[in-house]
Amino acid sequence: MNWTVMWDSLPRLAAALPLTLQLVTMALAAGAVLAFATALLRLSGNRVAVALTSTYSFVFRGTPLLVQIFLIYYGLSQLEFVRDSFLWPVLSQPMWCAILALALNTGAYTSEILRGAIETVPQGQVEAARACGMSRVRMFRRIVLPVAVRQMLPAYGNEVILMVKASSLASTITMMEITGVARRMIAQTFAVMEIFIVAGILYLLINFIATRLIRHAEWRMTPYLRARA
Amino acid sequence: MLDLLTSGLHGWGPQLLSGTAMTIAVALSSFLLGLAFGAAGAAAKLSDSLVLRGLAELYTTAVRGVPELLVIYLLFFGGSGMIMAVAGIFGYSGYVELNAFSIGVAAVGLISGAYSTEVIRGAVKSVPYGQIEAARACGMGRWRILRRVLVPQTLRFALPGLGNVWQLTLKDTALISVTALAEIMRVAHTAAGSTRQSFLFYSVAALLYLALTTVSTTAFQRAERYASRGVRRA
Amino acid sequence: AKDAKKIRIASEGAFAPWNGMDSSGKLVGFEIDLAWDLCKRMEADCELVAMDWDGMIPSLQQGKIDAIMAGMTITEERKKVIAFAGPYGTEQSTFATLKSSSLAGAGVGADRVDLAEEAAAKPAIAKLAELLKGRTVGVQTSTIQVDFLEKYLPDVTVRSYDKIDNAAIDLAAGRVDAIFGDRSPIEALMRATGNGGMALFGSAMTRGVLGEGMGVGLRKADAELKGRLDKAIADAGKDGTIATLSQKHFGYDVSVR
Amino acid sequence: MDQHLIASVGRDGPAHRHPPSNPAATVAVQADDIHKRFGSLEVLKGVSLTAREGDVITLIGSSGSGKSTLLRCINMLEVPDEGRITICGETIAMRTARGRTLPANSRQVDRIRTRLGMVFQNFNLWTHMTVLENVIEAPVHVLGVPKGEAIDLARSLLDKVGILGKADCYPVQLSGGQQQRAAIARALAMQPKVMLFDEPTSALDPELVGEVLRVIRQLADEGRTMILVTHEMDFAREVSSKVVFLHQGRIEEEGAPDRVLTNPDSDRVRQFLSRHLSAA
Amino acid sequence: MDQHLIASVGRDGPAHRHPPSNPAATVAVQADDIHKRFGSLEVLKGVSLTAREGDVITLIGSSGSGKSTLLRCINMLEVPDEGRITICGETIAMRTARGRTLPANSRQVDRIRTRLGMVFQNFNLWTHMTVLENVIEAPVHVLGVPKGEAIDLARSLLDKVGILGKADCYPVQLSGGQQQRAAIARALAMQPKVMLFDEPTSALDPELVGEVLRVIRQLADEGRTMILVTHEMDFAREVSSKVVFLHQGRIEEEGAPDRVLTNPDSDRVRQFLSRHLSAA
Ligand SMILES: Nc1ncnc2c1ncn2[C@@H]1O[C@H](COP(=O)(O)OP(=O)(O)OP(=O)(O)O)[C@@H](O)[C@H]1O
Ligand SMILES: Nc1ncnc2c1ncn2[C@@H]1O[C@H](COP(=O)(O)OP(=O)(O)OP(=O)(O)O)[C@@H](O)[C@H]1O
Ligand SMILES: [Mg+2]
Ligand SMILES: [Mg+2]
Repeated sequence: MNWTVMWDSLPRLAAALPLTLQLVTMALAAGAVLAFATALLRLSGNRVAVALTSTYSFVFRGTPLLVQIFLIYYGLSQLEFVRDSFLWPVLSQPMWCAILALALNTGAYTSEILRGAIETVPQGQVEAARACGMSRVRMFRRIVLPVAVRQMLPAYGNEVILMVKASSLASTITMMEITGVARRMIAQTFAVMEIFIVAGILYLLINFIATRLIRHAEWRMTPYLRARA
Repeated sequence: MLDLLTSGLHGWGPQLLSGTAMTIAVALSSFLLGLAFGAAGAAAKLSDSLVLRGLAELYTTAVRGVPELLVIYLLFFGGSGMIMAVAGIFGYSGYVELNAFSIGVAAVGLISGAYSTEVIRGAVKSVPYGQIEAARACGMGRWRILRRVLVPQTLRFALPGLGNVWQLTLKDTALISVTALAEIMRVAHTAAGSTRQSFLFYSVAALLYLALTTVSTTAFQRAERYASRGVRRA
Repeated sequence: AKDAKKIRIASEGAFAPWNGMDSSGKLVGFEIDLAWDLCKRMEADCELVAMDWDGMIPSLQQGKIDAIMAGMTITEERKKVIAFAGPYGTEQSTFATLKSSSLAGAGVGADRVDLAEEAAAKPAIAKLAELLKGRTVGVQTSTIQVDFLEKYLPDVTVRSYDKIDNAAIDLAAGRVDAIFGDRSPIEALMRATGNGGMALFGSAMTRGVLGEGMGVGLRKADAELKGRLDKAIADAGKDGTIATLSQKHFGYDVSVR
Repeated sequence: MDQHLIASVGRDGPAHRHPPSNPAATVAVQADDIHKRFGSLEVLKGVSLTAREGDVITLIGSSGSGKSTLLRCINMLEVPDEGRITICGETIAMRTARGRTLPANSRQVDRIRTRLGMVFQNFNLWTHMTVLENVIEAPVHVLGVPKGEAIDLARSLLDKVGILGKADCYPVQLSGGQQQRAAIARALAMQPKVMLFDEPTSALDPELVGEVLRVIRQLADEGRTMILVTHEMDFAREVSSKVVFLHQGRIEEEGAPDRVLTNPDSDRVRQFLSRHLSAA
Repeated sequence: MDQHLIASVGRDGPAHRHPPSNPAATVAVQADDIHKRFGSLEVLKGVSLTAREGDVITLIGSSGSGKSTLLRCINMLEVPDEGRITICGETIAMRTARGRTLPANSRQVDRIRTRLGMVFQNFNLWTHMTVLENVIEAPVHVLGVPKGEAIDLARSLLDKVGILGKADCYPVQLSGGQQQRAAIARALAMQPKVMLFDEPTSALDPELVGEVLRVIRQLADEGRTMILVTHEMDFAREVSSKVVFLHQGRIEEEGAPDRVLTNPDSDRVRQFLSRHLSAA
């Protein structure tokens, strides 16, 4: 282990932290919106909506994120009409392509987690809500969602961590986030393990904070489970 | 038909197929290993022992927290060192070489297990308490409760999450190409580099993964339907 | 390592024509042919293994492999970590842009720039800096070309890609103005369909920050192996084997002059 | 014995049995020829029922005879395969899609349900809310009652059923009887026109049964309509204006409680009652 | 009235009330000075109870008085904060860890539990198993009874409680009373020395209450010990050798059913009974 290499690499790697955080938070926010929309469409029972959303979730869960990023960034740019479209100013930016790919990916996974959580809400709870005249939407918002969200938190914690790490793939489309910087430094020094470990510690730090936050949310949201002394 | 395919792929068809087989083998083995880790981890997290809880917490936080590639590196490059050290204690000195497959499976299994731990822990907690009490009341021991009541009921809550972990594991196998195992992504990468047809080969890789997903999604749906027997749906 | 005499040489197999793979999964390419030739000269028992680029250096340090021949350029920084035998070949670095670009065909007053001779190289570099001022250039991450740009062309925005192939795609998409990389893959790309609209500009560059050429990566402790390899490489250079292999795989001579 | 009973139950309420149904009152609930199948099992085989405003109708019958199912059909928690439900003059529109009968308009069903309070056989309290939150949920979020007002009402209802002290507990922290009372308070909080009770006293001790009886009395006096399932014949006799005996998915006998419970026409009812532990 | 009752209930069983506890019989369940707190709420404040072989002890008391909690302490589903539980001569060893009392040996607890059958207030049937599977589960997987034998026994028990026809249904497909009967069959299938029933008839119609009463009688005659919680005073009177009245976590009064239920010493018990709808 070359400690000086590790120590020297720290400031450069840490400087890339904001970009990683930016990618992750934006992707997670957009992904959450997507996931809710998808879950709602699925529950709507509309056949077209159900088919559409399940295809979306299937494709994005079924293929490697690397390939998704690759096809969104390089693939779309090869199409003439995309380059001529009003979307090009956005899609020509690696930043937006990365966020788009990450968001679509996490949206698909999150919608699946949410669906699973919704289906575990006990039927009796739903019936009690229907019996007092709640509309579907209100019932979803007041009864199903609160229970489901609490139920899905551990799995969602996984997803957040995965996104933090998945953001490293943005380096393949020229984004100089933590991994991008790490790779460049490795190429220069060949100190593969050293630099990877420092980068790994940075990721661990982000993820540690993220999991604590989620664990805290889980704890806060389940007084009724804790109540059973 | 196969000829046409392979000629389109400049003869890389058989390689891609054997890469697929390798992916399946590694993914299945690691997922099962991960389930074992996950069950043990969840049991530890839910246990009364502070030490076990702490260890399990350390395991999931560290293994999930650092990039997968680092875990694989540490195991691949540190693994034989560690085993040699252990062997040294028992008086065996010599170079111990672990084969790439078992290290790959161990590494991906370790990762997969960390995620499974969380999924299983969450699912166990959503099993209505009365179900467990009923089992305790008729004298079932911990293990029997686990096997007969908790696992079947947990399964219902855990399967969607485990489905995700499976997808994850399937794709994490791509990372073990550093251990020189020729799985789908590694084959696609070399093929792309050798023929300069990156799109073709990455798209084919995506399709292969999609095919694997199709099969596994169906299997998971079946399993979910089975696990939800006795549950009323809206 | 069970058999102490067996030398295990790793290559990537994804960097044709230096090293590539045929569709049956066998390693092929200039470095592969050369490796077998060197082994014969050393009368050594060799094994060639394909391995991901990322895993090579740690594998070497761990003793899982004994040598690397994977288009690895010898640089000062790298020499701090591992030893090199050779160089056994050199690669020229070159710029490319779209035929439609104003840069296409632009010259810098010299056919070939040797960065080791700074005085001679200076005007050419100044010309380049003027041409590329404020432009974006795509390069492959983890290459010497990055070092070149950082050192000599600070006014250029650098974008790093996994592979030069991807940089070429972005060149076509207009996200970068030029790409800068090893000559052989760029020429291979220009031959392949889809990137036919590219043209070289500037001049071919070698040495200096661009390194001393490709060498065989070795553990620092393996001085004995380095000695044997250095001799074998020198012999192969002298009797023209390298030049022949080079003609066969590149169509031009990559041997070190 | 009856003397005693009435004296104890009626302490604060009127000391008389419930008056028989008033044929002039408007119809609050009407079920016409309800059929319900679960797979091949026909649970309801054409049941018709009319409840006028202020009526208290008791459903009795052996376990599995379809009492809960009938109650659940009335507020469309189970969709009847055949038949019509009319609540306060409004008939629930049905449609048939792919061989299944469904409510035509879910809005209409939601609206109608706000007029129907329901107490479930197994309570179904929302586990993620405290008792108080359970009670104010529907008034605040369905009827739009201001929160402060809803809380005041909720507290007075919880007081009435004797669990005000448990207002901030979660359902898991309650004993069986406390859960049942919370469920009753939740249903009452909607101030519905019609109340559906599925065994509202099953988990209650005799003292509390008396309390609930008093509450139900009071509601009836306010003109509210009630349909309830019970296994306590004395309770049925005390509270109801009409008793309906279900047997294997059909109405075997119905009529004034005194008549049906003491001198039934049907042998089946007689047999059912004869086995009753405390039959008078 | 009693005449009638006994005639109906006792048709197949012995036509007499349960004999009083036999002081010579060995002690089956002994609870000594049990205390149980939930947070700051002290639910049991030192309750002692002795049940000899063949005893049928009925716990009565108002909702929230701690009846279920006491029953759950006996088989260690709730761990008492203080006190000792002895089952068939074996005292459950306890230890204190970090200020909490815990059973010292979970094996011992598991073993003891196989001698204690329990019917829960809310049934707790395993939702992922059919009724039959629920019933054979513990005999097969805890006691190691051969499966075929367990099935035979299960079918005869299901027949006894009248839901053999539902053997292959899942719990969600059952009515409330059917679930309760399934839970009773499940507890009986273990052929335990001691049965703990938490309101075993709350969801049953009068006819079935009679049936269950008969089953309990029969078990008592076989020498099995039973402790049950009930709100049905007549049921308590009929079935028990001793009645225990719990009030706010303490035993207010205990004794022979006839005496406690007709002529109690305590005012509180008198008041409780006076409100009883069908008090004789
Ligand atoms: N897990 C718990 N946490 C906090 N309080 C609890 C818990 N379980 C029970 N209690 C409280 O303990 C008291 C006694 O409960 P228990 O269930 O023993 O009553 P019970 O006598 O069985 O009443 P019921 O006849 O209504 O079933 C109640 O006031 C209840 O609120
Ligand atoms: N979801 C379902 N699937 C299949 N069968 C069902 C379902 N729900 C109820 N049943 C069956 O329908 C019949 C009537 O059930 P219901 O719950 O209406 O009975 P009940 O009269 O309320 O009985 P109890 O007094 O025991 O509560 C029962 O035989 C039951 O098994
Ligand atoms: Mg019912
Ligand atoms: Mg209770």
